[in-house]
Amino acid sequence: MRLKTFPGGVHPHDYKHYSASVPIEELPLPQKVIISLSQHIGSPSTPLVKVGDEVKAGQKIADASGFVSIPQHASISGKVSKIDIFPHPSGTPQLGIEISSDGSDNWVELADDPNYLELSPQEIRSRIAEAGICGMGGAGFPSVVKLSPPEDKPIDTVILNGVECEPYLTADYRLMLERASDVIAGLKILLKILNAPRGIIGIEANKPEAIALMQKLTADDSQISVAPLKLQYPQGAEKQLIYAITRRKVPAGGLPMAVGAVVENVGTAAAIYEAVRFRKPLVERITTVTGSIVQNPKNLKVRIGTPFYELVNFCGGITGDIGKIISGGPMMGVALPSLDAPVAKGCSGLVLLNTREARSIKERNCLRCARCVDVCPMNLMPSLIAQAVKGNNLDLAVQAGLDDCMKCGSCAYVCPAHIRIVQWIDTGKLRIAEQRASNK
Amino acid sequence: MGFFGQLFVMAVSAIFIQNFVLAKFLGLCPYLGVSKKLDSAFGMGMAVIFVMTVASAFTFLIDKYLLVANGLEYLRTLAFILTIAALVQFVEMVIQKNAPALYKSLGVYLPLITTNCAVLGVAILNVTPLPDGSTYNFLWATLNGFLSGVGFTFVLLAMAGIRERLELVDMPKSMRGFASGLILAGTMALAFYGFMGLKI
Amino acid sequence: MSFFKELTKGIIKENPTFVIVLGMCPTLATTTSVKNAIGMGIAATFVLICSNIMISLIKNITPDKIRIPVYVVVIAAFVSVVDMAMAAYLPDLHKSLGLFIPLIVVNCIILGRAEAFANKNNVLNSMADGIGMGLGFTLSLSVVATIRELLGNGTWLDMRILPQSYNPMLIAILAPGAFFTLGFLMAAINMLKEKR
Amino acid sequence: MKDKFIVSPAPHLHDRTSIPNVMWNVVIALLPALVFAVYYWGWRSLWLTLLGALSAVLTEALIQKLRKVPITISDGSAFLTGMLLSYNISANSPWWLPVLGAAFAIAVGKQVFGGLGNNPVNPALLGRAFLLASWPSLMTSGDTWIKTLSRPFSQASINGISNLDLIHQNLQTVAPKAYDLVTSATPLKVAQTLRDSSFVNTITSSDSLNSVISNNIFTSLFDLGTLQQLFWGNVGGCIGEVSVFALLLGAAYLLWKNIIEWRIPLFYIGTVFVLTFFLGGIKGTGYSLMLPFFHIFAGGLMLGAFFMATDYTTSPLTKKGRVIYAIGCGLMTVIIRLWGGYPEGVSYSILFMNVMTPLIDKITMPKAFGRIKK
Amino acid sequence: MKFYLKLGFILLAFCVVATAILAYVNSVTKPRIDELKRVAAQEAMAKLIPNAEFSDVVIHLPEGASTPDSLVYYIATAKADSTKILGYILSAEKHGYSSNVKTMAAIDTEFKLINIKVIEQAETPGLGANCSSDSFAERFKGLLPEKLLVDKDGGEVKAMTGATITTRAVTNSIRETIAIIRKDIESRANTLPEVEA
Repeated sequence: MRLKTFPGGVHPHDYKHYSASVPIEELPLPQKVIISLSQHIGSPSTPLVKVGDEVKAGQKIADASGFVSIPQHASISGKVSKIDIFPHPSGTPQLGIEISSDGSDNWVELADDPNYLELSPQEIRSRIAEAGICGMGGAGFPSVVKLSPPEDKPIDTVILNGVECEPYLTADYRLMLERASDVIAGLKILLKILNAPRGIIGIEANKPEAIALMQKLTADDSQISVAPLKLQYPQGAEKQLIYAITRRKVPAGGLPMAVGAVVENVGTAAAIYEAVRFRKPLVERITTVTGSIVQNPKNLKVRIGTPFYELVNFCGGITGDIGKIISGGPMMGVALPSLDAPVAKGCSGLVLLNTREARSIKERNCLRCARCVDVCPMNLMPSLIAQAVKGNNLDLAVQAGLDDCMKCGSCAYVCPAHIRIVQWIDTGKLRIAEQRASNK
Repeated sequence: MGFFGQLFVMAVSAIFIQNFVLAKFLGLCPYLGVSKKLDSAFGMGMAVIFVMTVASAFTFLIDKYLLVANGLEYLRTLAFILTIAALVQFVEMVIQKNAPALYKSLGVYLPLITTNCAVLGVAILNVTPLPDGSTYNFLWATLNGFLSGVGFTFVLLAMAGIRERLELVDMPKSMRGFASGLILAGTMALAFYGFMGLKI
Repeated sequence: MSFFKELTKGIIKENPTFVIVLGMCPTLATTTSVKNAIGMGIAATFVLICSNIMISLIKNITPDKIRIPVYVVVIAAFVSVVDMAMAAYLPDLHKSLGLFIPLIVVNCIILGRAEAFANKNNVLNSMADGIGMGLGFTLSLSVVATIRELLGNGTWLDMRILPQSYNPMLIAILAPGAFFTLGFLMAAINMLKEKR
Repeated sequence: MKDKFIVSPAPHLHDRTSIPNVMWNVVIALLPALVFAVYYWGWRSLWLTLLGALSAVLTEALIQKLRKVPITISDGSAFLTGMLLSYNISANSPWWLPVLGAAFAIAVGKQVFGGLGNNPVNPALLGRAFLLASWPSLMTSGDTWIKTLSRPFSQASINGISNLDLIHQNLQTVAPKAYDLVTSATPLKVAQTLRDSSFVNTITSSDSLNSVISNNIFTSLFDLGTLQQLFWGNVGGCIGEVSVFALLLGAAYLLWKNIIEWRIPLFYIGTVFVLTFFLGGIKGTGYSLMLPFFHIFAGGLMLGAFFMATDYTTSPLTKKGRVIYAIGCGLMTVIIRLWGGYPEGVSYSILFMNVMTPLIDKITMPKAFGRIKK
Repeated sequence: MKFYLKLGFILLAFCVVATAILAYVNSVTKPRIDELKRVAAQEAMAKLIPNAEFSDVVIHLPEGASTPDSLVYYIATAKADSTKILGYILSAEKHGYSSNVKTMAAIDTEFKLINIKVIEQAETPGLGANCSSDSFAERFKGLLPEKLLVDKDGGEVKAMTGATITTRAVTNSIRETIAIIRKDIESRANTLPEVEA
């Protein structure tokens, strides 16, 4: 069978062998956690605690500050020791709440509600909102917003994103293997809220065990199916995934709901299940710690807010010089200046590259080889955008597709001249934003 | 050869073989001056096509019924340039009044056309005997004006396309502007050399 | 003293071809040989001087509205005179310059000088400007023609300079060569300007 | 320890391609043709090729040194340009021809515009056009083409005319001068001359027997023996035109290495094939499938379609654009070959389409995924 | 309105003055230009056949056969003896490589080429353009019309290196023109003495 896919894209080596076969391990309680107030897209959460307050694990310590925002919860029990600007996995330091552990892991009370599927959609939504759930694949879009489409936009397809197309990362893969039933339960909740007739779990073809398991577990469910997808980056990008599975094109600047689809990460689905059934807030996630210089690459279940160095230490430390610390996958992740940043809700992995892997090659002139044009999943002309931004011709950059770029990095990956196309596009986006702001 | 056969021959010749700019060195100032941007090149090209067509028609009639008929061939230069200047002025006024949008995009180029030697050039060539001793009639003179204008616009657009691309890259300082424009013109002239000696 | 200043500026400082970049068509079309170049230069110089003088004379009686048409008439008249005179007394040169003699009318140098100089200055200075610009134009044409004739034919003013065994680089006297030669001269001048 | 890490924007992975990698691979792909050229025409082919490449590299280094910019000769692009330029001249050329041509190609075709990636047209082809315009007699006249050596493949034929009896017994008596031409020029030149109406007239006007002969010569150009000749090599032509086989070998390597894309060569050669099938004959010969095969095998089409039209910098960015570009190349090639003043039109047609590339790019600018087409 | 009338008058005045000047210059130069043209043609012919006087003959060609419906050639008679025909001058023309090549050719009464002169051409400099040279004319001297073919076409005219097309244009145009006027001359050969008598 020909696997489903989208036009464009690249085929990077996946490097998943480091951690793919390592079962999820739970990281011991950290000494302290830093709960960032900006772990999602939207306005930062508003703190509810002050320095010196005692908190329990799972206690809400910051509230949503608007519709597109989420509350935050303490991931360990202890004392609020600091509210300050802390390093952040996005690279830009953000306001956060530091909690020093009291070592007891004392939780707020959770209540099992086995009849959760009989709740009204409104009730389910409020439980999801209360649990502070946002997209766990990286972007961090507040889930409840996605799950509240306007009346005139009926949703007919819910897609679970188990693609994990980023090289190195295996967190979603292990989650699908070890907590498959949670994931499916989460999907059923989504179908119920949205009153959608079908749910599809998209998984890339390099995870045959996950595909087989999911197929087995959903075999007797007529609503849910599994879609094996071609190994191709960025298969997991929302618009590409929707196109690969449904052949629908999300209009530029629009949301998936415009074509009747909602996409959630498999991890998010599992978290939604826990939130709806047990009212458990999102305070832990699976994160892959990997790379050629990590002693024992692992998939870890970690409390949100645990500093990265704890993770690395638990994996046995490093075996060589670190060249680059990447929060997220190597294609779209952020290179960090240190290991001090904490795990956030969207942190799917921590990749350490050695100095050779991280070496940067000098930018040369664009050859116009058009490889970037061929691979661009958004059908843009990346080289032209980069040149236009360099040459300060923003109109041309917009014509070539500056506004539509989602920065998947496929172009820069294949560029034989090693042009930092994504960086130029970033610069262009900043400049055009300035220009538009000043025109207003 | 029928009408369309002749038309085809004339078109191929005007655009590829005997291109005004690349082979006859006419209209170089706008070719080098108004080829920095495709949009403006397009505007200029359209204006030139229009003026060359109309000027060919007018000057041909003036030459035949006013000058040659009265043995006044020596007034050609004077009569033609006045006709063209007046024509350009007139066109400018008409467009300005009746098609303000078009005027906005073409207006700036119109005065420049008076001194575009391609226009005077085609007017004079139209009334000059051809190598085989014959001369154009009114229809062919007008068509010649039109097609020569198309040939001019064609290379102007190609040039503008290349220069727009070169705007984005890092050219040596001394090569910017006219210098690289001329080298590009030479390159294009060489590229058009393949059509030399084309038998159609 | 200003007469002398106006006379010399056209040669280098405000050279019409290389510095002001006007009159490209004849510069490229008539420089296949030094003889043609000088002929063209002199013809243009003559028109330039005459029209400059004439325009500076009539500048006060010409209404502003019809300034350009009047100038064009003046210039066209002188060009026609040159055309006829050349046909009568220098038939060979007239033939090889061909179409480009009547086209002096639209040579931007001449109308440009009329607009930029002659209609603001007195007769004497305008004449000096005409002579200077004309000389500058002739000089530039000769420089381009020298390179082209030498490379493309091995001769200068029809005198053989390079040895018979030199296999002439024909492109120099063809259309592309004209563009390349002028382009590189421009670049050289840009480089000199930068250094200064 | 903190500040040592590299903090650069994503992506943090890169595939293994690089400019030197691409350029040197093309050089490798060109080597089989050189081997064949040396085999048929002797070591001079190699020396001329090396001279061209060396001249290109030196010119590039010199200009970059004068401009005080980094010297990039190691990326192989200048070497490649020089090599391709030399492939476009006859193995009998004087030594200074590739030297001047390559220097011109690099200086005017490339460095004037700021070097690699900025050149508006293919520098090697510009160099060739420069040589052709400057020294046409050296570049085109029959005397400079090397007469074929007696190598295994050539024993039964002379420059594409494989029916020796035909030539010796008939043509020599009918038109001795024409016989000279047939034996000294490139196959395409022969085809052009034969098609030229005045030539055909001279023979056909005398009597009907001779008209049959001229038709025979024309059709024998396209028989299987000729195609074999062209395929293996050993016909008059430029160094790089030596053998279709050698060029296809290199092309296959480039396609396998994913360095060139199939669209341009396919549509280019395809267009020439289709058009020459319908338009290539002379009066009275009718259609023949040999004719288009002759046209795609003869001359520089293989070299041009696989190695020059595919030049990244001067071909369009989009797939659609590349198809338009390739069809344009094919169309121009056929027009020049059949009606032009030159027997061969490959280089000029590519140069012409290079000039058109920015316009093609402009009209084929893609609409972003999810944007509605206007 | 009055203002525009005034402008019109001024412009008109300039035109009138300019026209007057040009008319004067023209009156001076025109006779000279015409004379030059005549002399040039005479000289060209005199160069081809010295010591002769020329009289023109117009042949009317059958309609529709070719674009010009008539053709002019000149009979050259000896200056000393006007009954003695030295030869004929014809002008031939054909498209060469990049331009029309116009040639003047002189043939003797046996139709053998005495000399040729290319009068007008704009062929490639250094190649086809060399057809204006005397050495090119040498290639034609003494050839009979039957041999008037470029060597590559089986004739005896040696083609210029790299400019076969130009050579062919000159050769073929002369051959074809001779073929046309030949009939006229042959029919005239019988009648001419009678006319003179």
